Amino acid sequence: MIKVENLDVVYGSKDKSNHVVRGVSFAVSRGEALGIVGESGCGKSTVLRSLAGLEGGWTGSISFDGKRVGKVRTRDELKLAQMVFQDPYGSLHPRHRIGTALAEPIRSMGAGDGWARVAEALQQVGLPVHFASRFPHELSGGQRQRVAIARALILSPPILLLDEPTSALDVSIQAEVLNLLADQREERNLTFILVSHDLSVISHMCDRVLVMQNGVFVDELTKADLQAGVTHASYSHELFDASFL
Amino acid sequence: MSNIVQDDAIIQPPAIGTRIWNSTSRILRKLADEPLGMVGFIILAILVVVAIFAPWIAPYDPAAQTLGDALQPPSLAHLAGTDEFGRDIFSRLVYGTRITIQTVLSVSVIVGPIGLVIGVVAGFFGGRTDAILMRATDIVLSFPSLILALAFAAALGAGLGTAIVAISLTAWPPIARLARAEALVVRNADYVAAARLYGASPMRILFLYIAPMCIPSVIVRLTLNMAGIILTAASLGFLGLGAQPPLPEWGAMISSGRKFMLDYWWVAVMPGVAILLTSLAFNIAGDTLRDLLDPRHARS
Amino acid sequence: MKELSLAELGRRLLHLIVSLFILLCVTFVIGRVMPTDPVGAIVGELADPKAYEAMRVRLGLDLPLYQQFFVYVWGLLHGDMGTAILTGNAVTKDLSQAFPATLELATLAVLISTLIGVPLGLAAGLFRDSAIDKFARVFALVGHSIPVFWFGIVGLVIFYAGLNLVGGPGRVDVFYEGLIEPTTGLMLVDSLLEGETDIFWNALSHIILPACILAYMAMAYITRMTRAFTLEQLNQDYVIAARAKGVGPVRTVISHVLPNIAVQLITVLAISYGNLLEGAVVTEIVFSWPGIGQYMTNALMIGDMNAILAATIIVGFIFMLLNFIADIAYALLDPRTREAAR
Amino acid sequence: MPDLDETPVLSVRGLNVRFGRNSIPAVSNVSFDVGRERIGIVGESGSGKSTTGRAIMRLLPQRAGVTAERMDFLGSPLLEKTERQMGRLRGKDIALIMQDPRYSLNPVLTIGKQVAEAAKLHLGVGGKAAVAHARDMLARVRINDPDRVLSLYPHQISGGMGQRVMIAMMLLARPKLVIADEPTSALDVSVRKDVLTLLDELVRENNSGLILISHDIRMVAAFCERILVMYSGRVVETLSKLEDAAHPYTRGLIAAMPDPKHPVRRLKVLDRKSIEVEINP
Amino acid sequence: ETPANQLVIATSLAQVLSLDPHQATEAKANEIMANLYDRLVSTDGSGKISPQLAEKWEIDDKGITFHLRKAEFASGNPVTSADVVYSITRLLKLDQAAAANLKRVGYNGGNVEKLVTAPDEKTVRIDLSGEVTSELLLYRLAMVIASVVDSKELKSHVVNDDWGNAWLRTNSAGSGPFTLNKWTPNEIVILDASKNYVAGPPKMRRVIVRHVPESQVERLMLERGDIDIASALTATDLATFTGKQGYEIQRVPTGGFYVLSMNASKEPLSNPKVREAIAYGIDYKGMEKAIMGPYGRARTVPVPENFEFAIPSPDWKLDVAKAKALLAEAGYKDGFTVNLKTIAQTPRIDLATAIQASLGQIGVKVNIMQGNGADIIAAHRARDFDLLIPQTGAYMPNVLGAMEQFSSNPDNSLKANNAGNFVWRSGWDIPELTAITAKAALEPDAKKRGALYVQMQEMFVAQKPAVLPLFERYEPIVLTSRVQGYVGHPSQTTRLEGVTKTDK
Ligand SMILES: Nc1ncnc2c1ncn2[C@@H]1O[C@H](COP(=O)(O)OP(=O)(O)OP(=O)(O)O)[C@@H](O)[C@H]1O
Ligand SMILES: Nc1ncnc2c1ncn2[C@@H]1O[C@H](COP(=O)(O)OP(=O)(O)OP(=O)(O)O)[C@@H](O)[C@H]1O
Ligand SMILES: [Mg+2]
Ligand SMILES: [Mg+2]
Repeated sequence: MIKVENLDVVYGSKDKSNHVVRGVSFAVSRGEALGIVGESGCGKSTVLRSLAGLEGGWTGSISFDGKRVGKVRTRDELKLAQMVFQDPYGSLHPRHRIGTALAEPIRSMGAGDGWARVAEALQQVGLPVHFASRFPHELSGGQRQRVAIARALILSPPILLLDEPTSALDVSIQAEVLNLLADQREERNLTFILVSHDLSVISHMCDRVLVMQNGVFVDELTKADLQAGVTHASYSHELFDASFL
Repeated sequence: MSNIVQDDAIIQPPAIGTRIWNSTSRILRKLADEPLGMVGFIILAILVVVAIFAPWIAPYDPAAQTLGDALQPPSLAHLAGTDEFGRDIFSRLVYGTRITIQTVLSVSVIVGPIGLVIGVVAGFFGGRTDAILMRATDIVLSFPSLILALAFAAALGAGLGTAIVAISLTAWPPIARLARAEALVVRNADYVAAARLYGASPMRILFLYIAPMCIPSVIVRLTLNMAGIILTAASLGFLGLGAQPPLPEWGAMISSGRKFMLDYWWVAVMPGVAILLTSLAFNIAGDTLRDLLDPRHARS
Repeated sequence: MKELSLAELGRRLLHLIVSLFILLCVTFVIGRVMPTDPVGAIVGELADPKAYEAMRVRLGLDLPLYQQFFVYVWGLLHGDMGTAILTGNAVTKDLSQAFPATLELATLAVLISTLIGVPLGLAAGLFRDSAIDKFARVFALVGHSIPVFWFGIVGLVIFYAGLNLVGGPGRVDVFYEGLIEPTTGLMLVDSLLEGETDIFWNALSHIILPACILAYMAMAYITRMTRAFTLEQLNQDYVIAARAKGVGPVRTVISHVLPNIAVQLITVLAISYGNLLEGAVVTEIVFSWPGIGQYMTNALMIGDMNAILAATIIVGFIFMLLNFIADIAYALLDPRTREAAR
Repeated sequence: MPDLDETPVLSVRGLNVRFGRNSIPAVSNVSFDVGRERIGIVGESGSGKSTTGRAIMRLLPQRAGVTAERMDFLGSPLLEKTERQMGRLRGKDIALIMQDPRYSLNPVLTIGKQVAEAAKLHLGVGGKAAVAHARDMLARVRINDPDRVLSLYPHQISGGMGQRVMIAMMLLARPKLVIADEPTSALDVSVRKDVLTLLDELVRENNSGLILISHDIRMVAAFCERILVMYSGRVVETLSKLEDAAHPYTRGLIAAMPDPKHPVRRLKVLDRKSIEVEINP
Repeated sequence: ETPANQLVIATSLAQVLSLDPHQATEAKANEIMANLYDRLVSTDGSGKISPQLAEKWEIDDKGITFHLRKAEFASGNPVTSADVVYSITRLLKLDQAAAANLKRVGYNGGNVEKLVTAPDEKTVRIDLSGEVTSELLLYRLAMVIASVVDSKELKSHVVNDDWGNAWLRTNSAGSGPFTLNKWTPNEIVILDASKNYVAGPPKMRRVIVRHVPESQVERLMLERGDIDIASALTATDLATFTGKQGYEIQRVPTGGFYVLSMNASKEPLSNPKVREAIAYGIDYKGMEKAIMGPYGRARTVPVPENFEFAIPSPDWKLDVAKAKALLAEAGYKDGFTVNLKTIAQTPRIDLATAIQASLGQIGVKVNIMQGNGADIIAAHRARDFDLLIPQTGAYMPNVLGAMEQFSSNPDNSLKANNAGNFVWRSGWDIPELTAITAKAALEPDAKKRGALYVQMQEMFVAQKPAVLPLFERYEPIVLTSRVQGYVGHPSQTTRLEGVTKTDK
């Protein structure tokens, strides 16, 4: 479903360049959930943003569903992959009502005014329909993250890119959101890439985990590895240790 | 929370009227906690009322000269005295509110959108667009503003209209900078990234996502600017380049009244007090609005 | 916040120069299309058309606009800003007299407003909603709301005519005029250099009122900004950490908050200073202060383009330079951007 | 000089905190004692953990109404102290370590200045001696090159190092009570453990009391002898072992955390209705 | 307190653009230059010609022969007839506004060398041009424009054939009682006593003329004793010094007028009926009382009332009914709208406001456009106005001196572009009046001339002037009683050599 080869991202100009992602390659098959862990600043988000098309400066190749996509995406390419961001407070426009936020993707794609789909979308993520007339600040973090997920799903993308979708949330609410994501994945046969620094979340959600350090993948762990606590690199060992103290 | 409410109500965006009503009443409620701010808004409200009903409030024609009655001190017949042409100063002050409000509103209506659009476009598109627009802004900003206004008044001929254009010409850069700063923050917000992801066009993002976020601070800034506009207009009036006689522009009134300051204090003091009160009211109102609307200044 | 490297410095310098050039073009065009009549101003009301035309040619006003511009820029590059119609002097010479007068006034004003405004703003921020805060707020707002010319006249009536506390208009009493050789052009400095203490005190008594009035105007802005910055900082975690460490509230403000807002304050002060340099026009008129504001206004009145252009360029340049310096100070003072400069 | 006295360092009874005039209390009726031990406070976001910590330090804004039947530090009531007396206490006898070193260190002062300031304030030493103390303390928190670090600015050091500096600064005067408000949640997973062990070690060495505030119930359980579980301003349960958890809220919290060693298909979700019923029958 | 040996004068120097006597014509500049330079002859307060550099002169029907007295320039050079010839030549060759007064009577750059000669070192001969009588020529030679400059000194400052103009604008080279120490435009003029003055250095070591544009400020300075003489005070400020202990008011007549110029080259002001209606639509008395005060006296004939041969003002006064009737007759029953341009200066801006109000009553709507001097003068020169308020001055104390500029317009065509001519600017075509004026200038017989003068004035009124005089102009000044010997001169050429001051 997703194939990435030799992805390189460099920030900054010649004199002060910052090589953030260094030639990573990976593939994700349809319906699979891939996790990426790593310490802060190692380039996880950058990989995800490059996949989504939010980053302009990458080199290498990215293909969705066998088709190569470029740096500037067409509407059809955008429909293939949507993203959910880390901060539920920042990912909804503070002056758009929830209904508007959910209708916007459809309007932006030029597919009608979108209001018809709002109720359904809200129900799918377990929110009451009357929330459509609320503003984001009238919602809790978890509820916002649900809206963000609903918004990402409203265009029915086969791929969902999740950048630490729960790290700003409480454990209890995190559980709700993780359950919701798992349900949606099952229902729609979604392909996930989930980025997090929390190994326990990753191992709960993912079939396979890539461990990232300084812009490269240093380890790859399967679900079984995680359960057994098996690691193949010293860095992932350290990470594993620290996560479950 | 996860239980799904079966709600088949048809979802409609709420009417614009309700929205405006809601936010105004919210602001009004907050205002109640700010006595000083309340005073500012009340003064402004009075000013607007006076401007609208000027013909009913003013006891005399503001331009009617009675040379025999020149320079009478305040009395029951002339609440604020008369000027050197025997005109009733109170009536002139009352009519002057119209000029003041007209000036302030015209400048704001010109400057607000221009500043907003320039700032937002610069902030959002960044790169070369930003560099060019900001260079222009810097240059206008580094112009001595009163001098530019003077030059402009000299070029177009003195008059209220010229004064408005001249003030507008130098009043937009701070707004543009503010809007840009705001836009720079907003454009990096996740909801803008999300909008790009679902294919919103740059124009859509600019006007539906970024501009609305910049409007409150622009409004606050405009309100604060209004005091400055009044003072600049008064300075132009003082230099004889603002509203032309017999228009009862306050600055011009001071300007001609200052010739009598030592012996007939009311001729210059009355309009001075009017300007002071009005610009004070605008300043207080702007300050309060900022406290209310701008999260950075809000009480934690 | 941008980091400051040599390349960045160069880039900004380039920007400065480009901005100046555009400023020059814009001023030039505005000045030349302005329908004031410098020729009429020189030859006088009754001159006949031939004399009028001859003067027009002599001033080079018969050339096409772009040629006039080239002539001007050419001169400028050679340090020649032309001759002022009003005075017949080289504009540079006039400015070298007018500018120090404004500089002296503005500098004193900015000093006064900083010395009062910053502490007042800090106190207002620290004791939010207290009496001192309310006082500072009203005090500052009033300063922002008074028409300066009105204030100036009232000030003269009270302090000069009424109380006889200060000197009148002008830089010194008239009969001291012309006794001091302008070395720096700053009357206070020059009189001391020549050991004329009488004149020094006289000059001080003359400058103090306009300086205080300008300072009050500027203080309004400085106080409000200082207060806003302080409040912003007081919400920061490091302030709570300092308090938790046992640092008292006043010391927190002085040794923790102040260094943090210093960089922002510098920008504010630079802006205020710039505004004072250019914005003293009306004050200068009220106080017969022979500064650049008055020079420009007079030049404007008769359409003396060389003088207007030069003064605008100088003021614009100073303004941009101040911003530039503030930017650099910003970068140098803030440790987060400093090391890149080394 | 370790204090071997066994009276509780801090004793709190019926602590209430309210923000604003008529809002619901952020902390209500919280009581607990801290001895020379480590106790943890856990709970979801907004449950009043930080507010409790700051109420003890008396660092809440003036508008906050803090009342308590008793809030005694080493036997003397904290609420009765003047601001000046509190100033002397803070940092010397009670210390607060905050969540994110990036924000809680003053960005424009060098590390040396900030740590030395604590020495000046509480050890009554000046200038050079204060710097020397600061250097020693940095070495104690296992910073390799204290001399260099003294002259660095906060943005020049990593988060883990910053948190160690914070600990050094706060523990320099050997306070009797340390309140650590989420000391590791801003840090990278890999350095969390180091910082926590360091903190633990120093607290033990000084024989002080530690209040560890966190939302990570497992981490708190691993470190603390007792755990207070807070829910909407109230302490719902005090535990010494996770396994003893009886309250549905506590159990819900534990169950909501994914555990790779015991994978489940769906995570348990808090049932807030029944918790509300449990709390206000 | 001002020192006893310095005279401090406060005034408005805003219009002073040059201190070259052969260039500047502005009143304030004249006042200064009159003290830097001597002329061949001067006028006294009553208007009589009196000697200055020429101790005596002989008039014949071809011209005048002047005999110079012994005098030195400030530089120490002796004053010779060559200097006089050089000065008049320079005036005409430089051909600035100042030259207009001689050019009008037939002297110009082309004929000056022929007409002005120096038979010997101490004698100057000026031949008549044929367009002027010798008596009137003497008056013109008494003007500041005919100042004698130090040709030796000046020649060393010539650049680009400018006759030393660039230098002389800001310096002095004369034989007057003072020399120019410093002039900063719009700020200050400092004069120093000249050691070489023929009557010995004057008592005042320095004369300081200070630019104080704000009348109230000036008044404060006067009250505080920071200045000795205040001019350009407003009427109200002046009034406070009337009868006040320690101050003296001098009301110096100028022979000039505040004028309402109407643009007769355009509808509807080209219609004499309309102009007459306007003349009936102005409240002269009310304005005199409320605005002009000591600055002016209502007068609608361009000759001061006290001059010989002056006729009384016509019956123009505020008469709304009559004015409306006149307008209706002219076909403007419902009135019309015009603009009124004026310098933003007291009292002219106040005049404008009052005129606006009273014309409003007769149905003429007036929009005031105020501007700076350069703007307004440019509009005036370009005939780009409907109404405009200029002011005039008189160069000699007789009808011709006051009236000539109101009654002479040789060629009214737009093509003539005679922007230096006051009447031309209003587009008022008056061939007969121009002819009589020229005739009067050449009439040697005093009686006949007087008759012509009366005829000129009557014709002026009959033609419903487009340059309507409103008020005779006075220059009131206030002096502290410490100042002795200051006598204001009607053509603003007051000499300060005799001024002394008491100690306090
Ligand atoms: N727009 C940008 N310009 C320059 N550098 C950037 C930019 N965005 C990110 N970086 C740098 O790229 C590196 C990787 O950033 P990235 O956001 O991908 O990290 P991450 O692994 O997602 O970290 P975290 O866990 O903190 O989110 C960091 O060093 C960051 O400073
Ligand atoms: N300064 C304040 N003004 C008003 N309300 C406040 C203030 N500080 C905290 N609160 C409120 O008090 C309650 C408890 O807040 P507190 O910060 O103690 O929660 P917490 O348990 O520390 O949460 P977190 O895990 O998010 O840090 C919350 O409802 C919060 O909104
Ligand atoms: Mg990230
Ligand atoms: Mg907290």
